Amino acid sequence: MSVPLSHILIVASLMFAMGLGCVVAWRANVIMMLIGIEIMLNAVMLTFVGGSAHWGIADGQLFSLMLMALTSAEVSLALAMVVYLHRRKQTVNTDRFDSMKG
Amino acid sequence: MMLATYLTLMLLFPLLGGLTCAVAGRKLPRVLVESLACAAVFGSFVCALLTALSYTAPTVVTLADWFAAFDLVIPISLYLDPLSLSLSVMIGFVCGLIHLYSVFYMREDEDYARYFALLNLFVFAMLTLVLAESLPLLYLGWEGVGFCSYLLIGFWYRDTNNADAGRKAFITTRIGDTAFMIALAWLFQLFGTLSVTKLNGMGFLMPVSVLTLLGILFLIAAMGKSAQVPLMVWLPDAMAGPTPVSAMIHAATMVTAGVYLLARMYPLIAASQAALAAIAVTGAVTAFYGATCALAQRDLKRVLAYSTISQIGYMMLGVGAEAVTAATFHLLVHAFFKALLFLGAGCVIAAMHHEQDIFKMGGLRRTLPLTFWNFLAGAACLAGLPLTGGFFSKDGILMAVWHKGGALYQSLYFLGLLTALITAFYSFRLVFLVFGGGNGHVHRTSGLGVMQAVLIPLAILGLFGGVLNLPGYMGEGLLTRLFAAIPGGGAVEATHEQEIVMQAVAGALALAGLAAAWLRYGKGRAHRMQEAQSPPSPLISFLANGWYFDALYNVLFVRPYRALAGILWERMDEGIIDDSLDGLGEGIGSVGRRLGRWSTGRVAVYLISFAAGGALILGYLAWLVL
Amino acid sequence: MTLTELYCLMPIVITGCAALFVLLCGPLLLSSSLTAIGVTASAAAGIWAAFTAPAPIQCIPGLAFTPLAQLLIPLFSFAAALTLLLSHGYNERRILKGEEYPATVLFALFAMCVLPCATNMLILFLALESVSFAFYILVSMDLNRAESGEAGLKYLLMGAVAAAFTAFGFALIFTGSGTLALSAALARPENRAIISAGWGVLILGMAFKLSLVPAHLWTPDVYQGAPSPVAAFLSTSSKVAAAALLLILLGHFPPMTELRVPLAALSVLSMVLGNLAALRQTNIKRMLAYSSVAHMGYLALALLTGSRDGYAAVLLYGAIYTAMNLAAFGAISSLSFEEEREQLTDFTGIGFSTPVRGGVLALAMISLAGIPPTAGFIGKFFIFYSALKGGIVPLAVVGILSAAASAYFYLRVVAQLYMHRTEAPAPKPVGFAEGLALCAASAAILVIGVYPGPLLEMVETALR
Amino acid sequence: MTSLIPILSLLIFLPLVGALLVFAVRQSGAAARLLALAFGLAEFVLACAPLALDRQAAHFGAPAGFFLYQDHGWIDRFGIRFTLGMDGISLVMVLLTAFITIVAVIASWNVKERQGLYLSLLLALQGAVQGLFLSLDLFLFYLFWEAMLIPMLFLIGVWGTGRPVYSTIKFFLYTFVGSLLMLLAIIALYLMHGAQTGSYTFALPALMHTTVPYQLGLWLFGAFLLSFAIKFPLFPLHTWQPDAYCDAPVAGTLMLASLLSKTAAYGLIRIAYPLFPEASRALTPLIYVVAVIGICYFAWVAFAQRDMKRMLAYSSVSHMGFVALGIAAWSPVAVSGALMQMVNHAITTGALFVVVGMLDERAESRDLSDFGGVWGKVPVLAFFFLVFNMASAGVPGLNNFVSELIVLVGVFKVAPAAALGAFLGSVLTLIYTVRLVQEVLFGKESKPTVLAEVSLREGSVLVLLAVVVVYLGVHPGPVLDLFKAPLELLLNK
Repeated sequence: MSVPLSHILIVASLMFAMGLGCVVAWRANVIMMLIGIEIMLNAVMLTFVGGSAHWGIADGQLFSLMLMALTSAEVSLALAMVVYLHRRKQTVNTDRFDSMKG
Repeated sequence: MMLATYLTLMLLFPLLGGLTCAVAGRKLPRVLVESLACAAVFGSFVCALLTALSYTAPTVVTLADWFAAFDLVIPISLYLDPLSLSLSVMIGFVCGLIHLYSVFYMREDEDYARYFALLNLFVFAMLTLVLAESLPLLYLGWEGVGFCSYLLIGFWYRDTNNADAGRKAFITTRIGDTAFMIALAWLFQLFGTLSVTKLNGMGFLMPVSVLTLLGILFLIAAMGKSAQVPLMVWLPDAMAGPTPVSAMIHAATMVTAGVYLLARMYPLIAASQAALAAIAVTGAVTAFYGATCALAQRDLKRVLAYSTISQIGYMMLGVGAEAVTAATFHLLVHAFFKALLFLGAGCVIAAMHHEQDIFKMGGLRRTLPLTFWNFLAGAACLAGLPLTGGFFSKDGILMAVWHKGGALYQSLYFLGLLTALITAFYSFRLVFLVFGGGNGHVHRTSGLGVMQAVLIPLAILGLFGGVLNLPGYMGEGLLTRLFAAIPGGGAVEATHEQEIVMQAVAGALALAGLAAAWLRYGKGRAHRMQEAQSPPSPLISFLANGWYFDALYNVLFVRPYRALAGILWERMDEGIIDDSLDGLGEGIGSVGRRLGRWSTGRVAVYLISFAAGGALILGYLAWLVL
Repeated sequence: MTLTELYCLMPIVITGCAALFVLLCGPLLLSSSLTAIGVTASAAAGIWAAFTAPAPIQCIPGLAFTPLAQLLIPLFSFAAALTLLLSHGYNERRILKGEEYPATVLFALFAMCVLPCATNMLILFLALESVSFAFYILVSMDLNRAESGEAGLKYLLMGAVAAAFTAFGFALIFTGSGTLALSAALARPENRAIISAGWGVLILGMAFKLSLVPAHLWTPDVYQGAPSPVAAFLSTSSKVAAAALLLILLGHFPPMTELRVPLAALSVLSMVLGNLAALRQTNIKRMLAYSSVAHMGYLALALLTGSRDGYAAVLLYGAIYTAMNLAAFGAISSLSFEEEREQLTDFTGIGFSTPVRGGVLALAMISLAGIPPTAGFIGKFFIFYSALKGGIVPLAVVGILSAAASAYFYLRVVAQLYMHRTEAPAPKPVGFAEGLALCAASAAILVIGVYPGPLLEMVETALR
Repeated sequence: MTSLIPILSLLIFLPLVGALLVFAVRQSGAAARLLALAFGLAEFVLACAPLALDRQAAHFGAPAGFFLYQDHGWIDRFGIRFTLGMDGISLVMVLLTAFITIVAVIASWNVKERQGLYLSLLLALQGAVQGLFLSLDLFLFYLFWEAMLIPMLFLIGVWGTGRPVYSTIKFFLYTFVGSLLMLLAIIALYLMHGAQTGSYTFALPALMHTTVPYQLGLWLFGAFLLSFAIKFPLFPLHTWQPDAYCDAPVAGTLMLASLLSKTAAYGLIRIAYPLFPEASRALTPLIYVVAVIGICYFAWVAFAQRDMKRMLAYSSVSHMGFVALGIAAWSPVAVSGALMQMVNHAITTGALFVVVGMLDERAESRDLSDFGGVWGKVPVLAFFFLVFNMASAGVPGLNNFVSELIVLVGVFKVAPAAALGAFLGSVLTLIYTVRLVQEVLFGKESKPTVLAEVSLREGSVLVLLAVVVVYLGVHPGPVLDLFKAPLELLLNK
């Protein structure tokens, strides 16, 4: 074990936070938000893999694989929706999608 | 056993009569209602006589249970003693006559059923009051007469003034009634019973201060019912009712209930000299007040009303001077002659087509001779002309006051004498103004026959009522002998010389009053009639308006009460309480709306909130763990 | 695979197969038969599960037919069946054609059936995310309304972030404990910091699912945008599923002391803010959304006790809430025609012009307000009973006061239905399917309200 | 015999079944009316049945004093049982409820809109109220306590006048806030009792043996008190009441004023005071104060009213002050006075609301200035109006006097100052009463409108009420006797 678990966790946490920051900050573009979410999920996978390595079992890696599948499904659905909404409103700025409030 | 039956019937007759009239009266023919009502009262009177015949000693008769809650047991029980017996006989008699009188007095009124129903119910309530042995039952009668009086004063309800007068009477007397109720609750707390006979025997158990307070509570009750200062304002207004009602309720019977109550509870409160003094002072002051006011009245009935106030003041004075017998004596005689005066006034008013201003009358001596002579008899009694019933009864009281001694009672005695003088003066002022003078012209004489006939027995009783209780030097008093058994009922121990001197003084004063009245209103009649056209002098207004007590109470109580009611409602109830709660609701609602605005519709805001929540939770956990 | 195992797996198999069948053969069949298939499959799965004894399933790792599943699968099936029945008429009126709708509902149900059977975190997570996934699609299904798509996007973005949080939570817990299996791992006390952090992140992810404040803001938008039957399904089953997930985790691993405060904060904020924000809502679907925030706050209150009573209360309340919200949204959906009927003023006089649908809505409102003799009262009673028994008195008082305030907005709906003199034109009559669904939901509300004994027993069994 | 026929359950379920049947025939007003009346009468007959029973007989398993008793399992998980019991107090309340409901049904004869539904709700309300008076299980009590609100909510909201929605929601929210806190208190008590004895039960007799720490007892009693005080209502928690009374339809007002306020008083007597003897003693001064303020203040405010119903609303709560006063004194005399006052208040105030409803129906106004000289127009109606008003003013010989006297005598013994305040209130009461009487009955006939005299139906209601008013004023003994045994048991705890 060359990299200690704590380092992995710190990196993952930072990644997670950065991803979240991206999602929160880049509200003008849905695509960027999706990328932010990807980063967050990558941080999660990193944690799983790190955990797997730490304990010497494959469970975490399995989880990561599943997460990948999940992510791709999510992104495909999100993109489909973005296309649909772009057609309706000619924009990908999430702040413009505020017809419901209160 | 017979006694119980008589007593029951005595109460039941007028009750049933009243109920029948109330429920079915409008469906029954007029004659039937009238005869039913009269029969009921006369039946009651007969029962009273029978009771009197079979009476031997004070008896308690328990008829039934009213209610019982644990130790608070209230039976329907009656107490027959000389006091209640003499009063119930008087009530039966006077009320019977007045019923008869009413038949003719009210014969043009459509609402005869209501009238007689109330009249009968009144008799029932009055008899209950007088005969009750348990205080709540007495209170039932007490409130019952008040209620009937309320409706009868406002009998001609279409005129708001009449209704107002009824309302005033009801509310003012209720103030006194409340004192009665307080006394009642307190008595139960102190003695654990509300039986009059038991209470009267238990006074010694309590310190004098308690008895004083109790006495004052009863005095306040009496003030309301008997129109004593300061609760007297309702009685003059109560004249708005039909005249027979005034005669029956506001002269002969109900208004004397206060005196009766004090006489009834006398053994309990007699131990407190302070309470007695309070009663005496109230009585004397009221007597003086009523007499002065009567001087300046222009309304025939209001003169009589103020004179009633004044005369009841005498009775109170009598009770306060430990002379229950004398007070009762005056009560009885007063009932006769005051009823007589009112009924006479009723004849006048009926004849004058409801004109009541004495300055617009005159000469009725010739047109209504029978009324005149009877009225004169009444006035003589009221004025206390020597040898009339009123003379003896009033004198008995004054003598007792004098005899009681002490600076207080002696000054009260002189106040009483002064009042006697004024009384004689205003009595004959009335006679001279109404019956004196030349042009006697009346509107109606038909139907007056029976009405006038009714006056005769009353006049006889008034004039010769003195035999009921002749002063010691003329022989023994009947009442004194009867009352000897009950506390406070004994004769005043005065020598015959003292009696004669005092009666001479009183007689002289009465005659002086008569003379003064003759000078001013007999000889000077024309001049007075002239004067009456111009606005009255301040003193006359002051007296005519009853010392402006009405205005004073209006400023002190009535208007603030009205105004505060509005303020309490709109500012307090709808304002402070309700609006603050509405405001609370409103505030919560607007907070809610603001919270709703958090949901801006922009997903970024949602994410930021989410992330912030996450940061807080993680921050907290970090702080906790690290 | 033994026969018993297959037997235990049957509910999952049935729903899964039905979903696939509908999706594949959908174009060939009428929409009514699709609904029929869907309802039959759901009912079959539910009934099957109800009469199956709990047993482990060896052949598939991470799955077991737990007592919890015995309670929750019938509940989810009930909700799904009712949703399908409600959607039948609704979709016809709104011209939402296609087999993908019933298929997605069935997929969601499939995932829900898996969730209570999960014995490790992976399956748990996958089931939960599958449920969400189905709902992303269902919410944005109505192409006629712009709001539907918008709601879908919002839900998806929020949901994805929340999923990342949940996953991160699982990842941290896994890293801290070294196994994904629930029974073995979670009890390990070492690496407390990591596990705590994991729980913190996980709780936040679950807060999103349960729409607890401050992760609640999506709720009104999504409820408003989603087709009403979907909102009914979403507001009930997905919440119960999330609550069940927490239950499973907490059941194996009593909440650590450090979680109490965050959970309490979430609970109290949700109860108060949810109820307050609903007070002045004029859109009934948004109002119900805020109300659901508050109700999830009550749930969190019961969870917070960490006692069996509390967990039982959570399950009972979940079941009751399912019935109530199905009735409420069901009535709204059955009253929606060309336009979604969602403004409060749209309901004026409806109670008299359409007695059944109006009555169901009123009943749902009364039940949501927690007034006896409806189920809502029993639920609220149990929640506050467990809270008091758990000793969290201040929160219970705050909760009960906010519940009192909540009566205002529920009654406003009732007042709108019955107490305004203007007579509404009678809406078109309702189809058999929707009528059946409404009746079933209201019957459940009333029966549980008057005789909750059997349900209470089932809840007790489920926790054994 | 008692065990063969479950009278107590029948008392609750008969009206509920009636409600369902009336609901079923709601399309036909006449059928609904007759059916509702039939059920009302049947309920009354059923309520009279226990009068014939031997009330000394001890029932197996029943707490002392209860001569009818029923106990069935219900929600075993919490030890909640369907326990009903009847002693003298509940018997009187049940009779009262049955009687008032009959009056309410007859008074609703002319309801124009959705009469069937209206009557159905009335019967449902009756069922709930009966349940409340009979339940010996605290949970059951609470269930009925809240269930009552639903029919009432609709009665005011749908058939009300003025601002019905505002009023009904105000009424509901007020009572609901109090109720929910009471629910917490009930649960707390239940848990405490369970922890102490190991038997978790809501049974009232068992819970009375719970040892409650003083401080906690204050809180719990406070919650009960708040709930009951709102429904009572006591000053200053009353502002829902004038609005609700005023805007409710006649029968609604009748049920509210005559029965629902009694449920609160009943709760205090049956539950709150016996459960928390120490706490209740500690808070008694507070109750004295609010009761006395209530009696005087409401009487005073009533004087300022122009709307007859609003005036009666204030009058009603002013009179309820006597009930509160009597309960606060917690002595046998005072409490039996309070119970008697509950009965009398129900009859008198109910009767007044009925009469005012009749006037309203005729003149289509409740404003005092629209009335005057009614005596000349409709003497029969006027007569009853007068009688009921006088009863309310406490004229002896009519019912209210008896109970007010008992209360005052009882309270004076314990707390003279409080009684003195209440005496003052009796003057204020008369002031607004005679004002009402005068402005309506007396004076010039203000409007030339011809008012119809009472019909046979109306007359029968009025006579019925008047007979009770007089009977209870003259011979209240039988009713008072019924209170005696239960009160001895309650107060000797």
